[in-house]
Amino acid sequence: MKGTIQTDPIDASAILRTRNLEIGSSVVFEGIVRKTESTKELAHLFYESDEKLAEEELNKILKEAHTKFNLIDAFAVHRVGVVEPGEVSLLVAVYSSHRREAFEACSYIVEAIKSGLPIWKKDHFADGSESWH
Amino acid sequence: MKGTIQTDPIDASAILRTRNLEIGSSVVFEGIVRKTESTKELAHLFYESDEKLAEEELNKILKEAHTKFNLIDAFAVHRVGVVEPGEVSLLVAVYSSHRREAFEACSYIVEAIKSGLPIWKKDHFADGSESWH
Amino acid sequence: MKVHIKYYAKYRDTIGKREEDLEVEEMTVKSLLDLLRGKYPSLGGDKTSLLALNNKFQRDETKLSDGDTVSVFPPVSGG
Amino acid sequence: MKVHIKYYAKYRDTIGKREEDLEVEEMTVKSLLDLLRGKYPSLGGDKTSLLALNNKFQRDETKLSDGDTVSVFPPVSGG
Repeated sequence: MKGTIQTDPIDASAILRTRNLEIGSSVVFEGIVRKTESTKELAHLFYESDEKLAEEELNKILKEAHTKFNLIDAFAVHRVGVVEPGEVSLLVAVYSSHRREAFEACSYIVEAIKSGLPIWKKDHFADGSESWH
Repeated sequence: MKGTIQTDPIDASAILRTRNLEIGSSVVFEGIVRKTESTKELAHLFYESDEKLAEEELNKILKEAHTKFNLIDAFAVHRVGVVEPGEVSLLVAVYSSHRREAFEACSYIVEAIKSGLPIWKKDHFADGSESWH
Repeated sequence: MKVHIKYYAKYRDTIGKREEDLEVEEMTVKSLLDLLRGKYPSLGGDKTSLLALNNKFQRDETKLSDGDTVSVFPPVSGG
Repeated sequence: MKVHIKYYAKYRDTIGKREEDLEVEEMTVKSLLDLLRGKYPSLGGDKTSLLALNNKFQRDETKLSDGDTVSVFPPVSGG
């Protein structure tokens, strides 16, 4: 079980390799930067974070979900810094014996990250303008 | 959008490569054969199917979900024949602008497959016994 | 009239054959399933057996015609 | 007593500084946020600003001590 905040691109294959033979279901969420935000063309996103705090919070969220949904394992990676359209900014992977728990836990972790992880997003538009979310 | 029934192992990376720049969320489910079934050690599973019928039904399910959840794209692959513990028997990938639709659609497709796809599973246990589900 | 019946998965094992021809009266696919449940008690327990008529799923009152192929499936268990 | 305040993300941009030292009375972290909202109207609109006290998240009635560092964050928007 591991939550990571990183500037490097997310290598999903490295994260998703971890398996054991009691896993019956895996659910993986990827949040991807879209080319269009509020009808304007995006150049890129910039994610700002207090990385130490964010990583601590992220691991707290994973631990809660692990207990609540009786998971076998869970991973989450959130990028910070510049992220281009088409790139993954957030990956959450959940491993469980059963599919319902896997779906619920993955969705729970994603929502907890969206509402509680100290990370902030700034749109950098193609026309040069900027805007914090 | 494509549903496939195949005996070959599932190459997730080939399926998950497909993307466009309006996709904001992807949710991928993998059903994996466990080593233990009903407390007995499994040698492997055997999936029997009427492949033509099953593929037709699978594509019908994807099409329904595409409309119902306003998806950008969706893929599903179900294996038939012998599948070993640790191997993926079912992969469902859903692409959407928004995360809630992606989670709901992926779960909907998995449940529809479990309850309506003409595929039957036989446990082959390590002790040589067999049992249809 | 004559219809051709195909059995799948556990039905093939419990009935002990993969297919057979049956001489039947005019009836619906649903009635045929009832007839088969009488003939083969091992089919009886499953409420949700699936039927295909000439390779198309069928769960309604469609009438059988001479020469039809009916596939009889146990409840699904994929995934 | 003196506390050190750090501003993050859009707060840093709208307030126009990254950090500052402030001389304050004895108060809770919650009261400090109210004080900062008075001083910087641009903070006022956000109901769910987050605070960290000496690098630990803090949303309660903890009292400030001399030399504390308080981090002020806008509502989160990650993912």
